[in-house]
Amino acid sequence: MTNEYVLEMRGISKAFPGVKALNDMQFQLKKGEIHALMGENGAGKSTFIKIITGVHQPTEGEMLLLGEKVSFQNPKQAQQQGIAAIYQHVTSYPDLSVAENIFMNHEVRHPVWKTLNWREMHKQARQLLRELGSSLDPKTQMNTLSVAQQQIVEIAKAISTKAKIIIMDEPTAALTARESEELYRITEKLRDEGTSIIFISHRFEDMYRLASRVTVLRDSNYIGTWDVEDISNEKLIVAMVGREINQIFPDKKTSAGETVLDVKNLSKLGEFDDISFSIKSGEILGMTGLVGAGRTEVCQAIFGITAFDKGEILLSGSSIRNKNPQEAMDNGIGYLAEDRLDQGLLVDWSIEKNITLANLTDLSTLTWIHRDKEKRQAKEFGEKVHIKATSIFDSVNSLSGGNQQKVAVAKLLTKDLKVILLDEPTKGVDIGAKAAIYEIVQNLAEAGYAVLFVSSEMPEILGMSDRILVMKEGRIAADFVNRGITQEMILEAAMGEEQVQEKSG
Amino acid sequence: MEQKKQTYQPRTLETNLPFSWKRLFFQWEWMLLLILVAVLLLGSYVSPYFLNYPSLRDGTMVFLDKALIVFPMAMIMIMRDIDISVGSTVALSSVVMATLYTSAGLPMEVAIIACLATGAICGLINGLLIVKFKELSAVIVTLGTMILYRGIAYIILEDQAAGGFPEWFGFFGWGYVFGIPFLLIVFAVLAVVFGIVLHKTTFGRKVFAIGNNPTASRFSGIKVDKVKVIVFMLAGLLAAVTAIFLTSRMGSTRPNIATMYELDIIAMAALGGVSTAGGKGRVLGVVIAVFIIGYLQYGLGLINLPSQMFLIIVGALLILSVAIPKLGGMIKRK
Amino acid sequence: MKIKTENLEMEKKNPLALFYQFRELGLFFFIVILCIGVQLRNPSFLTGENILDMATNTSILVILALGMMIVLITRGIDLSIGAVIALSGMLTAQLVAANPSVNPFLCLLIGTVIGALCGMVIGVLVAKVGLLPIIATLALMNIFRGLTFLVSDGEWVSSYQMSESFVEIATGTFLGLNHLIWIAVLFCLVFFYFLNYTRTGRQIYAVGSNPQSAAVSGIKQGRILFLVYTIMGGLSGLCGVLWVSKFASAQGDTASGYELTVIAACILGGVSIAGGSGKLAGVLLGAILLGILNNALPLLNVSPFWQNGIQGFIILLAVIVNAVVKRRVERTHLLRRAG
Amino acid sequence: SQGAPESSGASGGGESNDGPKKYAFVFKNTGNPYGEKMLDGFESTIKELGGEVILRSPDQPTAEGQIQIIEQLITQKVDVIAVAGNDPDALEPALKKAKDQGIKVLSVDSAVNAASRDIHVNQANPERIGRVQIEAVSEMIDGEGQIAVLSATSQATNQNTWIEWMKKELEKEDYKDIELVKVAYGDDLRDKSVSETEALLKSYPDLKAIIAPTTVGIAAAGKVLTDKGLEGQIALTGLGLPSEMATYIESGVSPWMYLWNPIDVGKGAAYAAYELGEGNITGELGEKVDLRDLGEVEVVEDGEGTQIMLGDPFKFDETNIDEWKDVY
Ligand SMILES: Nc1ncnc2c1ncn2[C@@H]1O[C@H](COP(=O)(O)OP(=O)(O)OP(=O)(O)O)[C@@H](O)[C@H]1O
Ligand SMILES: Nc1ncnc2c1ncn2[C@@H]1O[C@H](COP(=O)(O)OP(=O)(O)OP(=O)(O)O)[C@@H](O)[C@H]1O
Ligand SMILES: [Mg+2]
Ligand SMILES: [Mg+2]
Repeated sequence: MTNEYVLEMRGISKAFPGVKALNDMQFQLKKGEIHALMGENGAGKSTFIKIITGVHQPTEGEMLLLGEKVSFQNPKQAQQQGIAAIYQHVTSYPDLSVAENIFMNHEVRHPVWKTLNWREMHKQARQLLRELGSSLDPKTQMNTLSVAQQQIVEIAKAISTKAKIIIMDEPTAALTARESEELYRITEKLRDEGTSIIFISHRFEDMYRLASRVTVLRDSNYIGTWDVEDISNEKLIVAMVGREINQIFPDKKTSAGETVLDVKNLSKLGEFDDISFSIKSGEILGMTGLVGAGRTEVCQAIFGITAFDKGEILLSGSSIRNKNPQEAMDNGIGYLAEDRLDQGLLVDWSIEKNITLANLTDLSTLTWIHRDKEKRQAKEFGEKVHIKATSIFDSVNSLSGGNQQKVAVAKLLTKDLKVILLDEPTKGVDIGAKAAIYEIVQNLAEAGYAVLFVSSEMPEILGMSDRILVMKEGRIAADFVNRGITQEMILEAAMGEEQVQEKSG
Repeated sequence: MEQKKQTYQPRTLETNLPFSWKRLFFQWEWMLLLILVAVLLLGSYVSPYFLNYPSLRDGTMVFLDKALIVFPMAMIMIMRDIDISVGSTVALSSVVMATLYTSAGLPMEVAIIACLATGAICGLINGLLIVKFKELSAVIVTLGTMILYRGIAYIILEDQAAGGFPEWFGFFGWGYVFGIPFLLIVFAVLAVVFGIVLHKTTFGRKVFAIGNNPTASRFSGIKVDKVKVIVFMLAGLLAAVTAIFLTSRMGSTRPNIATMYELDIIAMAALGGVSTAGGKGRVLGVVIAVFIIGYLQYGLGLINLPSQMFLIIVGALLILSVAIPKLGGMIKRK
Repeated sequence: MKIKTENLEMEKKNPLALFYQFRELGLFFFIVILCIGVQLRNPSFLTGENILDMATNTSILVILALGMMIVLITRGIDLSIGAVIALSGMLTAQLVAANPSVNPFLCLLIGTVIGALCGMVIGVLVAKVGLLPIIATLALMNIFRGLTFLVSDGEWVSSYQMSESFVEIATGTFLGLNHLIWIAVLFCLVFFYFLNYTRTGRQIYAVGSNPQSAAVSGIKQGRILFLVYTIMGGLSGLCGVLWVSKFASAQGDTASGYELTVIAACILGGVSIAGGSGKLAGVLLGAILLGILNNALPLLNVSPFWQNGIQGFIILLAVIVNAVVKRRVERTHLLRRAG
Repeated sequence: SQGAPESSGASGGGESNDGPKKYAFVFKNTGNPYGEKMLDGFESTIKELGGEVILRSPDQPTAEGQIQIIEQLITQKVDVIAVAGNDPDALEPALKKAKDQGIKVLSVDSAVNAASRDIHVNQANPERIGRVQIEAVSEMIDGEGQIAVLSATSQATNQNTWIEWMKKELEKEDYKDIELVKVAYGDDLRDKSVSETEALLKSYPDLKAIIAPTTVGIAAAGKVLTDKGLEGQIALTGLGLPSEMATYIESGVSPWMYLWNPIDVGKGAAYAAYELGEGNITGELGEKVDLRDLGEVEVVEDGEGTQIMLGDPFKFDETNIDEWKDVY
């Protein structure tokens, strides 16, 4: 063939009102390669993707598909050219069925009557999902699915278009090791079938496991492209962050104090069953498990968002039952929501108002808010967590993922808490910000907080926790003290006999 | 973002905005103010009776009664809800008041308190139903109570009218204090109070937060349900206040008073810049909008324009005032 | 994720599943019970004649509810339909009065076109200019209503000015059933097909369910919104003609406030104001419930002064019962998921 | 919501004392042909008499709307206000205010209470209106059987008075076999009037006749009876517009019904208003009012107030309906 590149992007730039999101980007995608795209939050990865898929139009630069110059005015055109994408923020139709989500806008239709052929779609959908190692029923309504399950559906959607180029924007962010493995398998299968794949992730293991080449972005600038073999971890980090991060996980110098939170046989019908654990002050308790294991539900039950059926919660000895988050916070329990954008932040609001939202009573007399006090507090805590912004009045949706997460953390810190429940605090956050968040968490522990650290990423669980809980099907499958624990041991506990099922099924 | 990523090096966050003319002038309220001025000029141009103090003053008494409800309605709309039962609440509270006074022979003061209580209870019921049954939207709940409340008013008064209130009761609807209509004073006071509550207090902040993202608000420890119930109660209470003024103006009441009020009120709030999509709105804008619609109505009335023409003009005004800025934005983007 | 998905599948295999899938179960039972109650009080309720009357009087509501359903699904609302009904009804009636020979089908067509034009105005304002539907339609409600008064100049068009054939539209019967019933049935079938078996139909749900993803999956939202309001307008226009033909009189204040009844029918039927969800069967039930109320309340020979109160109470009761039943169903789901 | 000048460049210019006097007529609501005709009659007559006319009505038939209009009329310094009240008492404060400013007030068609008016122009004697409809029904069903009334809204004061008189008339010995089974309210809405009528037919299978003393109601009832092919079996009478009722009178569904000529009512109101404005009358008991071609009538008492009456309701049947149906 004349040119070795399926897709080539030359000097692509994109400016949003106020932001230069992308600047003179260069990119080449070979046929049948998996090409990793890396960079910090806000580096411009997603924007770049959206330009390829025609969601945004570039302000400068040209785009060649198989050597042909193209420009997409809308996503439809890109789809017709065989480009499919899994977007970062899951873009599903909550009210529609799985099958429909998969086939939306490229439905299977009767050749003549153009009527939708549901039977066929359900058949194909079930087929696709099975290939992805999921036995989801295509008729299930999307909003009953977990984040992970939705992610799988998204992938099925992309594959169903039989695209030549598939783009995955942080597909593993919501996945645990096991689902990630599934995803790796699929991706490689697709590659071997000749599909070219652009793979965005903040997880290094993803890249090393899959990609043959990696392109790095920083501050909306193109830094370079390397063969994965040729570049060392350190060099890559420098390329991404622009400086050395000699140590990602802070070293522990914690001295666990007396027990603060003591959860006894907590149970909720259909969600979790007989959950018991305790956290000491200054201790970081890691909690992992397969997605859907019910970790979020446990946290939310403790935080008083959902009620629980049986069991009790002891806070430094005395039994409490939080009827609502406010009570929980007054009792000294804080919760960092799993879903930043929906549950954590008011994205249209300024950093300032987000930070102070949980603490308005302390900032007001007779409910009258003292703006100066408010500003001071916002500044204080914003700086404490190193939010990367010019002023406290910047709106949260102008921040990148990592910084948004920091705002959410800062909000928690305004209350004087004893226990902090962190649900996937580093989800979709770049390496630099991760290190920062780890450090914050460590500092919290040292400051005497009792920390519950929910995560799906083995390395950080192992790197951060003093003790590790593994949840499975809403029960606690294992409780390790984090000494000489390996990923394998955790996965073993997390899946248990389920692997046998795998083989049999 | 020009600063390099130095995660560990402490960075400072700016805490005061640089002054900007843009921020000062690109505000809905200015647009509204212009419209109001235009309306006043138009009024004085078309009718010699329009632009003089007594006329403008008494003009307010014609439209301000229902306008009292616009404040809580704005709050409700900011919270992405809506209350279409307020008209019926006015009727019911008014009927209750009148019956207690005439039939039950209670003193007027007591009747008035009962009226306020009735309104508040109606609002409370709306609020409770809405938060207890989240799957029901405010629209259907208040639509149900809209029919129910008026229905109760009919059950109480059937085909009768109730009136013959004491002399002093007429003061609410017709009285002046230092030459200013009492109604106007009450409206002004309420405007200030609601302005402060909505923009300066924690309660107002919570209302906006809920309108912006209910889930996140709840996760941040805001008692969303409590706030909602309170606001709907306020709407009921203010409906009762309106009932007092309206009844006083009419000197008697019937179950069919205040029909279709809700739509006028929603229109006022919307023109005032309150977004039914939630999260946005300012009391100042709402106040100006009230006077725009009120005086437009009054002015057109003075030149005896057909009522249908008035319908059309207000409709057009509503669309234009909302559309023009959007169109402007579209052109800019082009 | 196997864990949860598997028992999700089991649920579907469960024989009761189909039963549970019908989400307006509570409403259905409520209606049944209501009918029984009314029947006990007045035996002439469930007679063939009365049922036919009920069906005839509910047909227009059903047709409008279908349109309102797709508007609500796209997160919109249309408050102007009452006014559109009046406008198209008045214009068509005036046409008929002017030349009685005009063909009834032409009348239906003209009315529909007038309505569709009104709908397009809304469509442009919502889809292109980006006004909030509630504001745009609130304003246009005023405008259309005003126009109706202007064109009619306060006069009514009366039955003696209408041709036999025109009045026949809504009074004539086919196979013993009133034309209105047939028209309503026809539209139900068309909508069922449209919503479930055409791409556009599904895109309406998609746009309402998640506009952002609709955008990235290349669905032309503007077009869908425009379409939806045009359809709603067209149906209103059609119903304007039917209305005038049914009552053999066109007034300026025809169907004022009717939009609320239509919206009530939809929401009773489980259409969510938040958009994305709504099933034809539910809406049908909602309309039927209101139809029953309008017909039954006068039959109950309760004091006319109690009618409003009872009606409001029943509507609230209906939605609450429906909600409670839904919760029950959810809970049984959980129970079985827990195994 | 404002009112409607059907014509006359009533920009409201000129002070009240100099220039032509200003006569305002406030009807119940717009878009009601009965009212429009009345306004026409009023307007043309006042014009002849050389006065300036202002015609206003709210778009909804509510007292609130009328109060607003009256306020604006006061501001315009009109000389006379004629009003067809949507509520007899609710307008009192507003009309009192008008009277305090020296404006003459008369109510037409639908009275406001004595305190708030100088005189009431009654389209016809309400007693007669009530009684004559019973007489008619009795004749149609030869003195025996069940009858029902289909009224406007339960709040419509005119209808309520007439129905009172009907009940009084029914107490007479001649009507002992006639039973008034129900008073239903169609709220002057087509759809509600229809379902109410249908309900009547079903709840009272032996129903012999329906009296509908309201234009919308009687037409709706006529439609139902026609569609169900009940002409001859169930008689319909009441008060209706000839235009609306023509079909049903010709088809015999309604052998005959009554109304007065709204144009004449408008005229009468105009003359009365003029006389008041000129100070020729004050509305005292026993005064003679010259209604020109409508003849001269005496001011009689009505409750605490006074009124003039324009004569009996006019009977429309197949003999004369044709000539009237195009008039109003
Ligand atoms: N629609 C938009 N309007 C304005 N600014 C935007 C928009 N989308 C992205 N940006 C800005 O462009 C920059 C790049 O955003 P982008 O989402 O591409 O970063 P990213 O590399 O995907 O980060 P992450 O790893 O967190 O996904 C960020 O500063 C972001 O705030
Ligand atoms: N199969 C399922 N059916 C219905 N709801 C589900 C299913 N799986 C998860 N959910 C719900 O989706 C939400 C998020 O699911 P998720 O898998 O994140 O739960 P989790 O395991 O507690 O969270 P995490 O992602 O931290 O493991 C939870 O409220 C959960 O109840
Ligand atoms: Mg991204
Ligand atoms: Mg979770």
